[in-house]
Amino acid sequence: MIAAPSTIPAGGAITTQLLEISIGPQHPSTHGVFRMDVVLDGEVVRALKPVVGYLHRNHEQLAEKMSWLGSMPYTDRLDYFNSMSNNWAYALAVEKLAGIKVPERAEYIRVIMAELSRLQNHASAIGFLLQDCGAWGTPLLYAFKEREKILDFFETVSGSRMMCNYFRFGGVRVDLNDEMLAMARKIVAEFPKFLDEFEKLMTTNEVVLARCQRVGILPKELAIAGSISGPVARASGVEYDIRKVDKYGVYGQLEFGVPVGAVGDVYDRYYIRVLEMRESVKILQQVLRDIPAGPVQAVEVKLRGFKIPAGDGYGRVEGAKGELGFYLVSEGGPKPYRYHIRPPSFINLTVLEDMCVGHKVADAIIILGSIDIVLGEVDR
Amino acid sequence: MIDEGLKSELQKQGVFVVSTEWLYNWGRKSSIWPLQFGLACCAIEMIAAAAARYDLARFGAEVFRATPRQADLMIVAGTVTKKMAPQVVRLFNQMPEPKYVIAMGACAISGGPFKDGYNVLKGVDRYIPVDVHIPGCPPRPEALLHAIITLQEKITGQHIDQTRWYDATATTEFPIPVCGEHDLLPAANPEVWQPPKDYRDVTNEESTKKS
Amino acid sequence: MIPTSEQLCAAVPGAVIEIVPSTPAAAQPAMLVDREHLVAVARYLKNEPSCQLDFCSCVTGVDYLAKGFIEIVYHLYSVALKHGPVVLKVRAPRELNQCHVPSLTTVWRGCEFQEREAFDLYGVKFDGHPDLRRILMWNEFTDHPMRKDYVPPADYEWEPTPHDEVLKRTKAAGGIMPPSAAVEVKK
Amino acid sequence: METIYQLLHVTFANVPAWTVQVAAFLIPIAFIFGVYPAIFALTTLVERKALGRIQNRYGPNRVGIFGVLQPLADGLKILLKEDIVPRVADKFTHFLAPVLIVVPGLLVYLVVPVAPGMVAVDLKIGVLFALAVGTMSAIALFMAGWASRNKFSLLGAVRAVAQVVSYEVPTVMAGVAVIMAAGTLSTLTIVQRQGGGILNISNWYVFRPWGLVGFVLFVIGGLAESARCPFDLPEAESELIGGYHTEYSGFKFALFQMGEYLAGMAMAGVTVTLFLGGYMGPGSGPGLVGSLIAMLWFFSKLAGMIMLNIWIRGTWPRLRVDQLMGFAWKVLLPLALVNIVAVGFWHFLTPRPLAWVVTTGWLVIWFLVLTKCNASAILEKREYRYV
Amino acid sequence: MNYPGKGLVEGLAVTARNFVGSYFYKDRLTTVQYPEERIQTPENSRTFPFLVFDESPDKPRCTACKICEVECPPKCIYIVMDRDDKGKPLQRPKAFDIDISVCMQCQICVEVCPFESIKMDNDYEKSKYGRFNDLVQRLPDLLKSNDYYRQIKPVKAAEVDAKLKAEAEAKAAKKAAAVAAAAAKAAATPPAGSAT
Repeated sequence: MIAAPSTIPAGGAITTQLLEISIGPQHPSTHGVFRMDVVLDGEVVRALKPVVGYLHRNHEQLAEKMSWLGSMPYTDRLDYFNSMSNNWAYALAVEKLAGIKVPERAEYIRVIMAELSRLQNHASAIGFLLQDCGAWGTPLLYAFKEREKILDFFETVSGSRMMCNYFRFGGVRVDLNDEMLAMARKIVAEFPKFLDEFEKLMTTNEVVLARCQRVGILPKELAIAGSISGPVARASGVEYDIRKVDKYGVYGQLEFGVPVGAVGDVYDRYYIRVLEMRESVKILQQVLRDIPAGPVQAVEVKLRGFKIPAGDGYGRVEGAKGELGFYLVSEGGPKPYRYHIRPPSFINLTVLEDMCVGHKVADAIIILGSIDIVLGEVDR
Repeated sequence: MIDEGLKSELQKQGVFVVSTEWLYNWGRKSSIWPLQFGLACCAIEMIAAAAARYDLARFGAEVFRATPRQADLMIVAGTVTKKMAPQVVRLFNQMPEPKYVIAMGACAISGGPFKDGYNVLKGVDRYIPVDVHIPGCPPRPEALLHAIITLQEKITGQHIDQTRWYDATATTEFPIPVCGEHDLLPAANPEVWQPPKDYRDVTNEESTKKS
Repeated sequence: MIPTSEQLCAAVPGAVIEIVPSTPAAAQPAMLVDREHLVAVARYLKNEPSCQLDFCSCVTGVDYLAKGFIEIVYHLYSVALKHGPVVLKVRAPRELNQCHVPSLTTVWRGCEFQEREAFDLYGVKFDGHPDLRRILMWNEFTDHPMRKDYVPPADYEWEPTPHDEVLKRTKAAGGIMPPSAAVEVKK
Repeated sequence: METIYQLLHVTFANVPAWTVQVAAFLIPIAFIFGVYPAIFALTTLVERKALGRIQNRYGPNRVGIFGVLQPLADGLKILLKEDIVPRVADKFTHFLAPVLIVVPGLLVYLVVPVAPGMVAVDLKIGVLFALAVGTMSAIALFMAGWASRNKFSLLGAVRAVAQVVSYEVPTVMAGVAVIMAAGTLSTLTIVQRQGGGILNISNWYVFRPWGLVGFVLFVIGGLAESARCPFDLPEAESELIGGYHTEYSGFKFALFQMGEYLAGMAMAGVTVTLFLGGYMGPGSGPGLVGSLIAMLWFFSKLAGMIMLNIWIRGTWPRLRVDQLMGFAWKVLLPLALVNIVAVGFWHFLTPRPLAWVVTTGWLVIWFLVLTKCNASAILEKREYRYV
Repeated sequence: MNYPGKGLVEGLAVTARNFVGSYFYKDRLTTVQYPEERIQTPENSRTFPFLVFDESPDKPRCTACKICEVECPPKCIYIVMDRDDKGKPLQRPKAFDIDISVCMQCQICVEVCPFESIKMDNDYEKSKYGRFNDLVQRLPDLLKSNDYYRQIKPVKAAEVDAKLKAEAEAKAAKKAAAVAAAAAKAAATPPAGSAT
């Protein structure tokens, strides 16, 4: 604390001390059990060390004791905001390893599910970001109202709201009948109305502009060097979207834009997510328009005793938070020998300190919010 | 206690006879302020329960206090890992006394799907007493509302002489585990964690007799 | 375009590069580099204008207990030229005191956290890493839990549905379990 | 207080004089202690229900008929909570801080006139007293933050003092404008000056150009004074957990909430008195029925101001500390000074239309100059290309 | 026209529209008052598994083959095969425990079950005070009738019944064919026997 007046040295220089606080595992706006050891000079952040591991649930070791299919429900619990893209990443990696061909209709259904899960993830992400800015719950609850509609659709199809366990190697578990497709079309039709109202509420709001512009700038070179992926990198100008690079699933045949920002501050990361939601709505309209008929599951994949030839391989997917990859090593047996997850949120935290130093405590909180981490994925 | 006959008689003439205990419990029951304490996926279902569609506010419980000092219900929503266990117990100690704990989700009750992990605590009731358990992974928001109603029933049933906070001998400071070299030390708090001596193996005969 | 191993041997004198195949379907052959020339090869791959592998996507530790070594696998991509994974592998013996590998955080900043995780879970020391501490487990923890020969502590007091491995350990720890299960272990 | 004294003197003629004096003094205090904390309890319920409705959900509606008994339940529960004082805390200041928060909140109501002649103490320097007492809460906030020895509450306390002090200056300057126009400091006469005109409304100061600017300054000052959104930095939920009352539990925390709400309502009361014509309304007059209608007018305007607070709390995010300070010193203070000059024009330029044109022109020019040189919060034109 | 406070005022307008709309429009007030009104959960919704029996609880479809116990990722199922006094296994579970405090509701057991005997329920009100023996569902708690299953999941139940009936007919037809073949063989051999 500030030295008491009586002990001011003769030279008259008042010495101040830096304040170390830990924005600890239990804090309203750290999106779960994430801790930042922050060294403060008054309100300005001098140093910031992220401390993770409070939700390390040993998913990778458990997967080594389980069959290939047994780990599929565990991938729902990685990034518990979009279980569909996690399932797809794991299914894609296994299909790449085993060389399984996925029927056409299943590929279309996979795109529908992943894009719907991206919509509700981005809506919740900007809701939480504005909650950290201080808007007491209102944007978050509007976003959750839309999320409930999408979760109803997931529950109608797969049976559970958040933990769908819907993908299988070589396709999906349940076919979409017409009533489910109509439900999806209704959600996609109503989403732009929510987006317009949300933008009117927040995008031009002077307090949001003052809080988010020119805060937490991430230069493009640092984004690439720090292996940052997803909307955080694209807001800094990195033109890299795995749907366009790898063209997995049917993304090759769909035309959609990938918004890329220029400045790379918190406002860009917020607005890039809004634009990505509009692109996802475009993708969904195309896919829902021309989804073909046909089987939804490759025939030759056995449910029990499924084995993969020996060797290793890496498959990845453009999750809502960035590049979600699975590195799998198989010894030819029914259990994986090594099962590693490339978590986008965990790696996006590498540059958190570079963005926060020099800003205020309030800015450090919204910079963390703009990266949009989920602790299930950070700690695995 | 007041006998029911007299009470209903007076009620007919519009006189409401209420014991202070009922009044205390009614006050605590209808304004439970949960601690803002989400660990994992169940926390998102907790927020969904506080959101527009399931609306925890109707029960007067939507004031999520961030500081443990002003909260009186700790919803352990998510996996309690061994690295997080000391923080959970310290938070519970910091809460003022009439406090309750809801173990939400399979992970909080018994470690759930991650039970075999080396860093996962097999259930939060190894260190702190739990009032209501909600199985499910994650339990639906309605299940959380049902648990809050169950907790409210438990609160109305409490008697002043049997509760922990008016009993001078009861422990208020639960010992905080220390992160040791291989595991938490001590592995469980014996005063709170008492697994049953026997496992009631209900075989077929007993089941037919009972049903 | 993805460099071939001959081209790499030419570029980095003395590097011993061996091709390790992946599963036939995945077709992602990996280049096993010896520890001494790893940083030189990595720097070459990053700065070489023809490959420009500036995005280190994934760093993984794999414990081959039977073969007696721990392998670190790097997956590299190029954001500029948008071409596919180049897989670098490097091996280190399993004994804790000899298990060290040169760190690539100086080449790609993104490897910092993932190398710390490999150190925390596998015990591989990365020489030259700016801040090598445990990242997932608590600091006082001494073992490396993801190794194949790690035995977790036995807290099996209440096990209503134990079988195979858990059943034996519950019996050993004297936990409470269905009596019929206790009989099964004897058989 | 005089009217009550005459009223009592007439009815209880044979009672010794000093009892009537004491009764005349106690009745307004009982009124203030009874009505305003009740309004505080009601406001907590109305706030939770209104925020609920904004967010497409019901507010508390299961305790009592429409959740009416919710504040009673909250109060009862908080009364029974264990009161934890941290071991390292400075016990005495930790105990004194909540008391010191509630006192200024209630003192301000002494000078707020509720109906013609019905004001607790008709001070000649009413407005000065109200604004001076309003700043006392800054000391109590810092005491709370410092005493609980918690880093987060210290940060909250430092922010609270900086904010309350720096928002007091433009508020007082805006009050000066009204005092210049009304010519007196006594709140009762200020309200009487705003009477008359069409339907007792057209003379309200808010319908003057300088009055409107003063009203906006006072509303912003009121929000900042009681740390309400968008200025709720001292008790910033998402950054500092609980700000200065992180370490307070049980009834001390309830006192903090009451102190904050009372301070907010006090500033709303002063704003209503100075700008919205206190109890002046179409039906208000000296008689029994007239003063009842006047009281109705006063409390409905107060309710309107509270609804505005709640509406803003449900919509806007929070400013950062340095923006908060910059806004107060660089925008509000010059605007307040300019407003005083505008009242000068208004007073000396006798022909009404000329006065209107000059003051409005003067204020608009200065408003544009101020927003031009503080253009930090304007949307920078950003181009997003699609790859 | 772009005056300085435009964004702020538009924000207020949006919240005002929601506030007023919540009194008139259905989509502005989406609350379902839980204990009184309940959301009609879709048919596929799943919470915890239960065992199906056709006629009486003594004869569940389950034959204690332990496939679900092996395949269950969190290993929360425990089965003991029922044996008669001579030790001959009766195709029936003696004890079938599911520890719902560990179950992750992933319905893999339903997929791998060859006898269509374990299905997913959609009852979610299972919060209990006790932890140890309250949260372990045993055979009597798990057994539910097929018409309960038909009631909560009509379409799925119809499919399952159709499949089972088809299998039953196929088996019956095969048995009949086998009996006919045996009879034909028996008929063919006596003439040979008598011929010699």
